[in-house]
Amino acid sequence: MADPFLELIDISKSYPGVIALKGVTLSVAPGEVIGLVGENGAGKSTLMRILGGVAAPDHGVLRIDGAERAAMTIDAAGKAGIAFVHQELNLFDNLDVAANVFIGREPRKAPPLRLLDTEAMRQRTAPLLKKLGADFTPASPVADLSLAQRQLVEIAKALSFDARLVILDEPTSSLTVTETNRLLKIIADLKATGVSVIFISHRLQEVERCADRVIVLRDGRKVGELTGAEIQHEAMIRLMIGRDLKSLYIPPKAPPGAEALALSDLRTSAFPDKTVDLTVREGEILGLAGLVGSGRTEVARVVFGIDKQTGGEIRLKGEPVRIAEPREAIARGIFLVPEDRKQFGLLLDVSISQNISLPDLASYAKAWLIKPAQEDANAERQKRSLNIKTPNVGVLAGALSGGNQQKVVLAKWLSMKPRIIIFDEPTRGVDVGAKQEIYELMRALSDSGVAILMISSDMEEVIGVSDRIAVMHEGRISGLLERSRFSEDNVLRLAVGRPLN
Amino acid sequence: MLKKDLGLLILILVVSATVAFINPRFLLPINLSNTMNLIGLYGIFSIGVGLVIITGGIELSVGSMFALLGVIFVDLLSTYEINWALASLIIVIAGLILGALHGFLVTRMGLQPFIVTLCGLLIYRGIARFYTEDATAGFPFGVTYPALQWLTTGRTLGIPHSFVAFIIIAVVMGIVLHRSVFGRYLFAVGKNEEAARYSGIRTKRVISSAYIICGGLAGLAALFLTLYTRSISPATHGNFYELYAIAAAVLGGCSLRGGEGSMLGIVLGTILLQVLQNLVNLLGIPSSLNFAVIGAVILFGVLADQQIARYGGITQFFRRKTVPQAMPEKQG
Amino acid sequence: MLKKDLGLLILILVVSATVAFINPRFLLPINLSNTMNLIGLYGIFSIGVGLVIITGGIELSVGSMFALLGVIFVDLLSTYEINWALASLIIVIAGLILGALHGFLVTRMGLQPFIVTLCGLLIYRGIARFYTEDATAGFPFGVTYPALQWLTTGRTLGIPHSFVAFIIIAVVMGIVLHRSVFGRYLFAVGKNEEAARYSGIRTKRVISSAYIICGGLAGLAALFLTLYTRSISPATHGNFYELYAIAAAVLGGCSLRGGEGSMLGIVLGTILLQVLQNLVNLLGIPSSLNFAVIGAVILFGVLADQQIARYGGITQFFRRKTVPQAMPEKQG
Amino acid sequence: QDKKTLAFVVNGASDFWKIAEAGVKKAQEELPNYTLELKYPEQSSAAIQQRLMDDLVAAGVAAIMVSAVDPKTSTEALDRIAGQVPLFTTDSDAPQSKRIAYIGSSNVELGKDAGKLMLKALPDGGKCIGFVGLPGADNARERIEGVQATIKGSKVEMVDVRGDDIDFARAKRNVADALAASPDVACMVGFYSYNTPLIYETLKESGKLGQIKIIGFDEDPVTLGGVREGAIEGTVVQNPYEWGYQGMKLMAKVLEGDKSGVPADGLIIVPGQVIDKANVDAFETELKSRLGK
Ligand SMILES: Nc1ncnc2c1ncn2[C@@H]1O[C@H](COP(=O)(O)OP(=O)(O)OP(=O)(O)O)[C@@H](O)[C@H]1O
Ligand SMILES: Nc1ncnc2c1ncn2[C@@H]1O[C@H](COP(=O)(O)OP(=O)(O)OP(=O)(O)O)[C@@H](O)[C@H]1O
Ligand SMILES: [Mg+2]
Ligand SMILES: [Mg+2]
Repeated sequence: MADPFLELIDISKSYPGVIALKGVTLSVAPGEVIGLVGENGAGKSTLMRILGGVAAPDHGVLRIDGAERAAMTIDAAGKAGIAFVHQELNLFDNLDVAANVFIGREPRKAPPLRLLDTEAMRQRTAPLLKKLGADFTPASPVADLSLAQRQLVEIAKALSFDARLVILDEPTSSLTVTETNRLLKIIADLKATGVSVIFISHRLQEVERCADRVIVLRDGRKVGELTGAEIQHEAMIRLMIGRDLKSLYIPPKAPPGAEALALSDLRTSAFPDKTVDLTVREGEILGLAGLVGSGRTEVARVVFGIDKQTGGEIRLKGEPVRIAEPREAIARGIFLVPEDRKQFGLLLDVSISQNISLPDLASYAKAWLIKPAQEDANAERQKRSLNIKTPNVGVLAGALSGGNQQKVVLAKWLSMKPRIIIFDEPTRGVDVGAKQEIYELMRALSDSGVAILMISSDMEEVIGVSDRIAVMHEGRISGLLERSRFSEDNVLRLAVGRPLN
Repeated sequence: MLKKDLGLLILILVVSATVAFINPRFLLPINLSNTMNLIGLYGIFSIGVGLVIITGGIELSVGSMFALLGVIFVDLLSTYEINWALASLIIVIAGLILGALHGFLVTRMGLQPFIVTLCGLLIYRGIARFYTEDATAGFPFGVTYPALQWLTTGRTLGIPHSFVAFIIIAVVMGIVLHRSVFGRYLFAVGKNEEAARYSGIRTKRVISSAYIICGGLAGLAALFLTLYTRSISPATHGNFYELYAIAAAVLGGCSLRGGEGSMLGIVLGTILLQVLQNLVNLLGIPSSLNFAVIGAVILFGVLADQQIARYGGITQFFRRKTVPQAMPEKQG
Repeated sequence: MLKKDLGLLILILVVSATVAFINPRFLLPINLSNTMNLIGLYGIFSIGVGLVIITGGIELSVGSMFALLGVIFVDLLSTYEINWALASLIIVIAGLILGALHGFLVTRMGLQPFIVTLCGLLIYRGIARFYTEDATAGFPFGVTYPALQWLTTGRTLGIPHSFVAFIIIAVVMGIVLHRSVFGRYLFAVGKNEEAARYSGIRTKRVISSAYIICGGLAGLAALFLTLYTRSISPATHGNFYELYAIAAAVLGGCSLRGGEGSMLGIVLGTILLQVLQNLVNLLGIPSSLNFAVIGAVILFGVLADQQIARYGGITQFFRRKTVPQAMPEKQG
Repeated sequence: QDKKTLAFVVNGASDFWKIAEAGVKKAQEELPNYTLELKYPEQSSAAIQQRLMDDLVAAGVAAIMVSAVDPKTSTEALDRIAGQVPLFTTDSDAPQSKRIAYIGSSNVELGKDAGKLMLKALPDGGKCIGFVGLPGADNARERIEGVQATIKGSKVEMVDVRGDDIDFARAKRNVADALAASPDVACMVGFYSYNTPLIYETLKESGKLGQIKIIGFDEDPVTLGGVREGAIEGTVVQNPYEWGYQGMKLMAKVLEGDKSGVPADGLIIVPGQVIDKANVDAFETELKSRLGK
């Protein structure tokens, strides 16, 4: 392998109350694909933010092409050829796709005037989108894109740099297999042209498939490095969490009960001429698979009362209901864990404890006055049972790592009495250990009679966790699979609208 | 107490001490009592405007409401000779209705709060001026309303009742804002309306309520102001008062982006503005410089606060986002 | 053309047609020319304020700048008898400096734009009033500056030069805003400053530039306004003009949360406000109702726009989220 | 022993009060044992003026002379001040209050003078339009009332009075719009000091100077220039210099216990003056010397 052109030496970084990184050393050689794994809050994003010049280390040095420096700046990182896809999206939803891809380095025309060359931007964006298989155009406004589509825009942005190193911080967390496969192919192409890639993902399969070398972080320290054939699912997990994991699927204790939620001829505004029919039973986990933009989130939003139901019927235990507001859904015990936690799930600059109590404040209050001690006590309980990594529950939700934020969203609902929970991408950005905990939680909930609808783009998760799988294609349910017929191939066929064998 | 509130308190104390040192008459009970009266008058509606700002909205029409509600109030009392208690009730209810109208236009019709309340600013004053044909409305000479006057402009042990009303309202609204479920919803809606809706909060209702409370407090303030001036020139009565209210709220730590602010801050902001007015008059500063002095003190106060916070010791602690208990909701 | 701009244009046309129908003198060249002149005067600074709003800031001090720069300008010309071109340059540069100061305080000192410019509003007017001891500053009787007057208040073929200047500035700034890299950055910074910084945009510089441009345009507008009124009462000159500018920008689709707006919208917003003023005078509406009429038209215009957008036909087209093209690529 | 302070509180910033200030300064020269101050409220609002007076009393002034923003309905508030220090009114009176005396002129009389000027300018009658800052303010109402009383029954009529809220740009556009809306207007009356110069400028720009008669109030330099030029028929002025001078002297006397200067009805009327082409030069010279220019 070639000599490293980039080195991070003995990097430490702490935030008030947490040590995010402690003495981490990392080198990157040209044309190398490095997988970076670790539990939520292990410090992966922090390390990358230091490399990208967004955060400065407290201690340690960076060496680029032999030149040492104490800290990177965003400018310097750009000049050094580092392209960065942030874990949390950083798009401008008042601009179109091409403008976002080229933000900060727009092609110009009429040199002295520094006018935008919109044509060039769009022309140069189009092939990138094509490569990624995006279903939108360079001129599409970002405001109209779903989370997954936005993630593709971020990736396109990184690819548009003539970078020597591309950092991908959980690029696939909202992507389905098809897009992911395309991305892995792109990574291989980059590697072939001598570009290095740092790839962060909680989907270890992906890491296994693309990485030449895997670095494992735990609690801010580098705890291991795997190369070549050592890169194995189990080996990574063992290093990450210090123990082995059981298999994903936990069978239900009892056969599913009565119908809890039924949708018949349900119409949504995203696909006005398609209808959805679906039944979720008490005590089961129904997986809902499909491609990006197939309309799964839209169904969840309608059932939860966010969007207007434009037709059809929703039945709860056989009884037709109208849900006009999330509050009504919540009152009936229907909860939604939204896919975009930053926008819909959390108040980022509010404490964990207050986030958790928000949907059910009345029960922490006496005569409408809130008892903060009760809130904190409940939050502490949730913190322990979900294993949320934080010094205390007064910390702002926005300061948590992505996975821990997701657990806070879950904690909101688990503090209440659920009857039906819709999980929209429940483990987006959640580490394997925590994933397992969430799956166990879901199973425990379903065993207690809760009906669970799990929308997921993670094939491993859909197949590994569900009792049944419904697949959506362009706004309607294209098929239903029982456990015996679960396979990646069957799910994919239904997802693209082809019949099963 | 938040860092911002502490900074503001220090600024108020420094300004007051300076004034008292230069002109000890500042500390005369009558002067303090007069200043308290004005703090009460301006504070009552600043609290309402502050609540709206916390939800991420804005309220520009209070000054015009004072003109409109004021001329109606004078008319009810002196032309129609309605019982003062009933007339007062009508005015407060009218304020609530205007607030509800704003809330309706903002939440149900989806208009920008700035547009809605700017139109309110223009329309209410226009109606008030048209209604009186631009003439000053005032109580006839010699007519008195002893009970009403005692309630609004009276003083007990030198404490003006407007100030008492203000303090009571501030304490009640402080508890509502910082301790109650509704208050928590106000902050949540101001921080992220969508996320609040996903948590089952009836965001439209919460936002409307803020405008309604603001309207009601504006109605109440209109009563106090009318009895303070005893006459209302509809073209000028209450001009710029919305700026005073917004300035008090923003000085007190409310962010115009919503989701931030504290009742204590709003109270302190109001106090600072009134002490500054008093200062200009007491120190014999040319009144042409009045605004300049107020502006300069605010600017330097905020700047000093910022600089201390940036490089300073204690306050550093409060600025870190991750520090537990740094949440405004939790503090008094 | 954006949907919002289209709605505004229709509103302007409807209002104009109505006025012309009731009083055909609305269409007299002299009346149109007068209205154009005022559109030019108010439009020049509204553009600057609009740019600041697009970056997510606010600029409240333009009205006070007019008072301060205006009295200085009058003094430079009539007391110090400086060459008019030099004096004009000094005023525009002074505007740029004040803008730079605001930008500095907002970006480097981290103060809220509302506070900074509110203090500007207070301080500049205070200085202007102190400077002239509250006296009206005006050009002495009979003194003329032919070249300067021709440039600012002159008309060519009935088109007032203030309007010409406004259109030139609007076109240039429109290109800057919508076609240049700098304009793109203005939008980016207004939408998400953090993300813009991550993208390597020098956000502080971009925001400062917006304030500087705004200050420069305010300086220019101060010249035009001074020569229009020929005398300046520092206590009242330019009062509330910041509200006109903000209203024009917000009507024109700028969001006070930043990141949204268009030059065409700002231009149309300015036009609407001035046509409304003209309407009140031409239809002989009592001047006490002036503001009420303006407020009511704005409110109903915005409401109608919103309702049409919600249920309507044509504009529906503009609101629909882009429908993704089928998904052939996905099958591959 | 501290000097006693006498305060002259005006109703808002205006050049008019500069002349009164000159009178106050003159009085100061003759009253070395007093500190004389002229106070402007930062806005023309009753509440703010009231607050200013409260603060002055708190700061220990010995007597106040006030041009109340809203005298008719401020009786109570004025009485509260009058209960603490001797209070005098000027400019506009509050006859029912406990003020000691009023010194000033009568706006109705001034309006009548202007009406006479209009009749003289338009012997064959004609349509007039008035321009004013705040049409509802007492001084504006009284002036308009005086004009109406004088022209009643003649062929001169005042068809409209446009307000501008003391925004000069709006004041100027009001004139321009009036020209556009009523082509047959024969004369224009500027009721506030800045209205007349703005009428003059607008007519000059549209080439209507001389065709449309202008009648003004107060002594803005442009107004006086227009009078001298003949473009403005005449302007009606008050004598604030004397208010300031006589008023302060009177206050000092009263403080010293000499009430002989206060007439029985408490009214000291300083009459206004009509300035036309004939006396404009003399008037301007005197004004300049008083203002020390
Ligand atoms: N801005 C910040 N302020 C305070 N603490 C922070 C901040 N950013 C990160 N941290 C803390 O630093 C630690 C490392 O976080 P980091 O985001 O690097 O984790 P990660 O490995 O990327 O996790 P995930 O897989 O969940 O994304 C966490 O404990 C986190 O709470
Ligand atoms: N916030 C949004 N604004 C506009 N259009 C949206 C938005 N979210 C989704 N859509 C559109 O609605 C349709 C259904 O998307 P939806 O999010 O329900 O699909 P999904 O199967 O959940 O896919 P994803 O994996 O992207 O979440 C898609 O065509 C998508 O482009
Ligand atoms: Mg991370
Ligand atoms: Mg989805």
